[in-house]
Amino acid sequence: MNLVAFWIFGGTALLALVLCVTRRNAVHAVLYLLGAFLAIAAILFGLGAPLPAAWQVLVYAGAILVLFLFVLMTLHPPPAMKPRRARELVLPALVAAGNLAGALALVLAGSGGREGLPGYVLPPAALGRALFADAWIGVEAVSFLLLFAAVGAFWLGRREDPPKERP
Amino acid sequence: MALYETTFPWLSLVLFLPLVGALGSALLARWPAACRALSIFASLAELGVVAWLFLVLRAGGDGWLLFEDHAWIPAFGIRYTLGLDGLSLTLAVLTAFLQLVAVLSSLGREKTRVGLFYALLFAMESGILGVFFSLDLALFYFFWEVMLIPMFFLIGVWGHERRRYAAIKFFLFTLIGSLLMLLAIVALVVLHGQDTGQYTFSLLALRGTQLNDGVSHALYFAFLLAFIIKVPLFPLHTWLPDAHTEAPTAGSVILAGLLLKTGVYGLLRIGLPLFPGPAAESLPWLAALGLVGLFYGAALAFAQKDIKRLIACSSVAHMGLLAVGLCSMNAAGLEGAVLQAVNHGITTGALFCMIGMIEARSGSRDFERLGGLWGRAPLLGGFFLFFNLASMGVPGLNNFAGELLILIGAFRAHPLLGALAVGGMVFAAAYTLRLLQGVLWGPPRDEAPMADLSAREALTLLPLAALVLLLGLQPGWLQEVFRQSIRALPLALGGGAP
Amino acid sequence: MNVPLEHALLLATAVFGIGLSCALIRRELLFVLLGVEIMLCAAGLALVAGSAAWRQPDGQVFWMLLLAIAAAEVAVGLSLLLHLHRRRRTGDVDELRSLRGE
Amino acid sequence: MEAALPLIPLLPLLGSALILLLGRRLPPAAPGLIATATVAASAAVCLALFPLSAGEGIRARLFVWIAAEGFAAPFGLLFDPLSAPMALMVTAVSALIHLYATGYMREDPSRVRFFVLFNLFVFAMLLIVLADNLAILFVGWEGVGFCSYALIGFWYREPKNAAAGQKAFLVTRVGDVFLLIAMLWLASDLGTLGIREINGAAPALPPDTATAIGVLLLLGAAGKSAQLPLMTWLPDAMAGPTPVSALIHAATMVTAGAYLLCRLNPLLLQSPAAAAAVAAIGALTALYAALSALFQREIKRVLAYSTMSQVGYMLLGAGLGAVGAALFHLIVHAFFKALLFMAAGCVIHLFGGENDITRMGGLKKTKRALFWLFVAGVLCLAGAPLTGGFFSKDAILLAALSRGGWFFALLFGLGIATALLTAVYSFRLLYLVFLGERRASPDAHPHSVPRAMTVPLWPLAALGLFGGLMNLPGGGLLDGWLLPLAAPPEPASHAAEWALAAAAALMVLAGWALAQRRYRGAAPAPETGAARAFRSGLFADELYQRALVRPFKAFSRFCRRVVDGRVIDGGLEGGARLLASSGGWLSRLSNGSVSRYRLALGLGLLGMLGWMMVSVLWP
Repeated sequence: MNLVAFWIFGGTALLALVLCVTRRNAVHAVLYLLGAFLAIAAILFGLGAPLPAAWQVLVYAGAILVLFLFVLMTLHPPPAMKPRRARELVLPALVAAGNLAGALALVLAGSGGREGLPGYVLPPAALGRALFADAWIGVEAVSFLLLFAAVGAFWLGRREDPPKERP
Repeated sequence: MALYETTFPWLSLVLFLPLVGALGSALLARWPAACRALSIFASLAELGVVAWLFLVLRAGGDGWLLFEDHAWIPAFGIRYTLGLDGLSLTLAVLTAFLQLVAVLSSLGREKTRVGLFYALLFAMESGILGVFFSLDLALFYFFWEVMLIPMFFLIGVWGHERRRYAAIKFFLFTLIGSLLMLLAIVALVVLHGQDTGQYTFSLLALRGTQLNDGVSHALYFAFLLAFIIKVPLFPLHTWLPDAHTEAPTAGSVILAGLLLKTGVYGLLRIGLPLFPGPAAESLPWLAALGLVGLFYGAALAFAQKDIKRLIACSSVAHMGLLAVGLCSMNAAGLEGAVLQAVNHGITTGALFCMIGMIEARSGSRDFERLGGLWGRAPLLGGFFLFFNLASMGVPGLNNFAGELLILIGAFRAHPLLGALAVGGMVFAAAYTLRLLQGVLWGPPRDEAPMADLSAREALTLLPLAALVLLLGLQPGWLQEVFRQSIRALPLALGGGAP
Repeated sequence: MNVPLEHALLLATAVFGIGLSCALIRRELLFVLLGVEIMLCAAGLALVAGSAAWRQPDGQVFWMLLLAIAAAEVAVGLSLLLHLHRRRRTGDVDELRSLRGE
Repeated sequence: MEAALPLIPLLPLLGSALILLLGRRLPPAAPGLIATATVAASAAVCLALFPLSAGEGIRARLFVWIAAEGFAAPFGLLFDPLSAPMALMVTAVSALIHLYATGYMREDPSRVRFFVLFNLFVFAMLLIVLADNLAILFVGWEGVGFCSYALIGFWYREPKNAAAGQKAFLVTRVGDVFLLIAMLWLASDLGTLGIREINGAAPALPPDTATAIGVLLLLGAAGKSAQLPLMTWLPDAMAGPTPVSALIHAATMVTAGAYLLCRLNPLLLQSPAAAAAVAAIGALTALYAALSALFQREIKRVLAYSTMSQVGYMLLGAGLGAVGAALFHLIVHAFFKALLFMAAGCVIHLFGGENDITRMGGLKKTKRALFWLFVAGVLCLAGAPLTGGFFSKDAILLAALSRGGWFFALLFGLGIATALLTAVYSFRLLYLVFLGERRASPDAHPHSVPRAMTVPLWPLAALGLFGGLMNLPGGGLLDGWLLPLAAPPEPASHAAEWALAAAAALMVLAGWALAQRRYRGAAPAPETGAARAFRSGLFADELYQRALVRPFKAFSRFCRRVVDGRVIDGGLEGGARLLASSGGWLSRLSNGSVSRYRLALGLGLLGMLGWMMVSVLWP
């Protein structure tokens, strides 16, 4: 995947993300994000990670964003979007910009000069072996994490009827 | 090395016997009567053992009378080393004796949690004995801290109105001092280790460390501060009146009788020998602080409204004089100081017992509500007068013997120091007479008949009175016990003209 | 695809920047979650780029773990959003002041 | 026989212990009898051992009391020509006063406590007299101080009495401090406290040390003998029962100071300056006290100031080195002053507790015997010719006269003036109490005085009147007796002796005439300003109160409230409060707003990136 294709997908992803972040309407934001994820999936594929790309589409786009939409739909009155006063924007924006600039500077400064590497593709089988042979500890740990998350989500999300109104 | 090559760990027995008492009374908490009986029995047993040791070993010898040494934490070179010489033997007997007095004086007067009360008392006794016996700095520090905790609870739980404030103040004062000391101990050990390659906490080994001037001064100051707070010397004394006034009777007896002496013992055993150079330089300052404490304590005592607080402030004055004796650095002064340590323990301990009795009868410790006690309880009044005379330094009673030796030592060290210290006698008389006037003489507040001394109270006071008279007329037999061990301490003993 | 590492990292950083600004600026809990999601995705991208650059499978292994973490995070995040919404009728983060204390 | 020496002090101690232990269970009169018996026995032993005390005297050493390296204080007794007569006098007079006290205290409920303390006092006094080293002397010194405190404040229910006792104890303790400093100095310089060793080694002392020690001894003696400047406690000490005043504040304790200076006379004479100071203080106190006595209203206060004045004479004698004369006056004074005090006790008893002599009078008609006893005492006090008082005072004045030099002439002048004043105030006492018409309110007064109170007066009167035989001028018995210890008085020319005798007699007559004209039946004149000044001893008491006592009380309150309260405790609590408030400032940072937490996260990230940039870009 040559450079041009990479930046095409990259550009679209960035554009989608910018639009997602600035939306007033939550559903539009999620949809833009969906677009961005798909572009990133393509890039992943380009970088020689076919299985992750597939999972990106399946899980990130398919499961997570769908979940977002699902939750959004259940909130009867859609969450009202109060405009943020400009004055409050200044400090967070500064901090975000600062981080962005810092990271970019670091990346640019630390260039290793490895241009044009020959394509490296990791077949899914190799990935599977690496995952379950070498890094099995990570998988177990993550599985615990998922279990706890499930319990947490279930506990937080359950419907108390009637919902107690607290000040 | 020990004089008696007994393999039987006498010192450990004496050290941990009180803990048995503590455990027993804690377990018997639900049966106060049994608890009290056990406490009396345990303190008697302890006193018996220590007294027997005293009689056997009092002939003394120049080495350690008893010595025990086992590895404790080899990694850091900490050993479980206990040593007994004349000095610690004398103080150990005082500890055991005052423990019995404290137990006897609080029978039936502990308001709550009888079992815990006696358990704490015994734990503290074991802590104090640990301080007197241990020759390993880590062990010394361990017992130095263990000693505080029971006293903190004794004041905090069984105290009077401002007990929390007093307990916390007492604890913080001593803790800050001892933390500094811990720092100094560790520094000393490390420096010694680097110097000689052998990391050990043993006091005897550490005495030889070569330190450059600045460091040895700093370390000496840290040790000194910890001990001065305990003695207490002038600026660092404000915890004493509060702690004494708010502590229950038993607490005050042990606090006045023993805890103050651990400061003096620390100076004698550890502070001065470890850093002879800086110690010699600091002596004039210590003597000055002692003198200021003598007059300041007396002035403070004179203005008190609470009789217990008056006696607490008088302890500041007495310990000031004791510090002067300590700083005279000659045989007479040092022997006087140690003798005075024992005398003060007995006299002030007795006075605190009596204050407890007076408070139990009249319900108050305030001058305005006391008076004319002599008419209503002549026997109680008689003992109170007797012990106050002793504390005032009337010759023929015990404090005078100590004070005379201290004054001789001080005069020999520096005539002006001796002359000023003698001046303290007038102020001692001033506040003691005010106390007598307030409590004994004058018209009785109310004509309600007041119970005179009960058999148990008389039993507590009689041995104290006997000791006061015995030490007053014949202090020699006690001086012999610790004379050799004082001479053996590597202090810069200035002799002065005989 | 011989994309130099720097380019990939550059992209990842850009995505991360956008995600961070969204998390910091937007008021609604939803958008905070989205911001976090984007940041995680950027991290994943960098991991895979690294794996490609050093020809090691580890990057992608971590990517898989990262995926699971993201999923767990979203699950809890959204249930929080639901919970918040039910209780306070608003998704606004600044409403949550009950921890203030005084 | 020699072994009986310790019996002398121990007998009264035994009596005191006996009464203390058995007191309550004995019949009412028993404590008094036991006390009197023990003291009488001690007197008997004293008498028996008297011949042995000639020359070097006998010593008894019981046990070592306190000892340290280079210092030893053995419990030793010394019975030599100086201490023997003194001991005999103390025990004899005490026995008589004890007898008097049995009568005086018959109705008092706390008799037991009285006689315990009374015997303890005699024990302590005998320790002072018989001590062979200063340490034991100091034990007696403080013991006497305590007993006087307890006995002055005997009727403790009256706060005034307890305060008087307290004052006595404190002022004498100030004196004791100086004595103790002198002792320490001697211990460190001469290495011993033995009296004989000190007197022997005295020449070895450097002159200024000798002077300093001399002055310290003077101040120590002044405290106990109520001389200037430590004299304010004696008049108030009259708050105690009369036997106490008679024994302690007439015969024994107050003379202890003079005895000390006689005992250490060789040391004192080492520095002429110190000796002169002693003499000067003695003379000045004599004059001051005589003047004050002249204007006192209460009978016992007159006698108190009179004692102060007579002890002044003794100090004058000691200062001049005339130990014989001083001791002679001391012994004779003890006799007639004890007599006067006890007689005063009877008078107060007869007037129903009335103390003020301006409201007495006319007692001669009803109590003739008591009148003649009182006359005997007054004659001795005034120094009428041929009485004991005359010879003893004359001996001291002779020593002063024969010393020569303007300074001692001045002292002699003071002595003569005091002699005149003494005569005046003693006859004033006689006229106001016994002669003239009865000014007391006529309501019923007890008409009789218990026999036990009058019996002891007779021997004392005899001893007082004929005491002169002990030491007739020009080689009297006592001077010879004291030869080994003290230098004999310089043999003055007979002409000077006779002239002095005549002058003294003249003073007495003049005094009598003055008193007769002034106080014979005349109504008491309103008190003039000067009279009031002298009555309160030139406001010495108020001066001390304002100059010393009040500032000390203020200083101690200051210490308690300010130094302890604010400075030290304040400082510490201030530190604690500072810590607490700074903690508060930190807690305001986390105020629960989510957005602030997010921002903090961002800042944290920024910080890390910044640090990484720095380490990467500028290594």
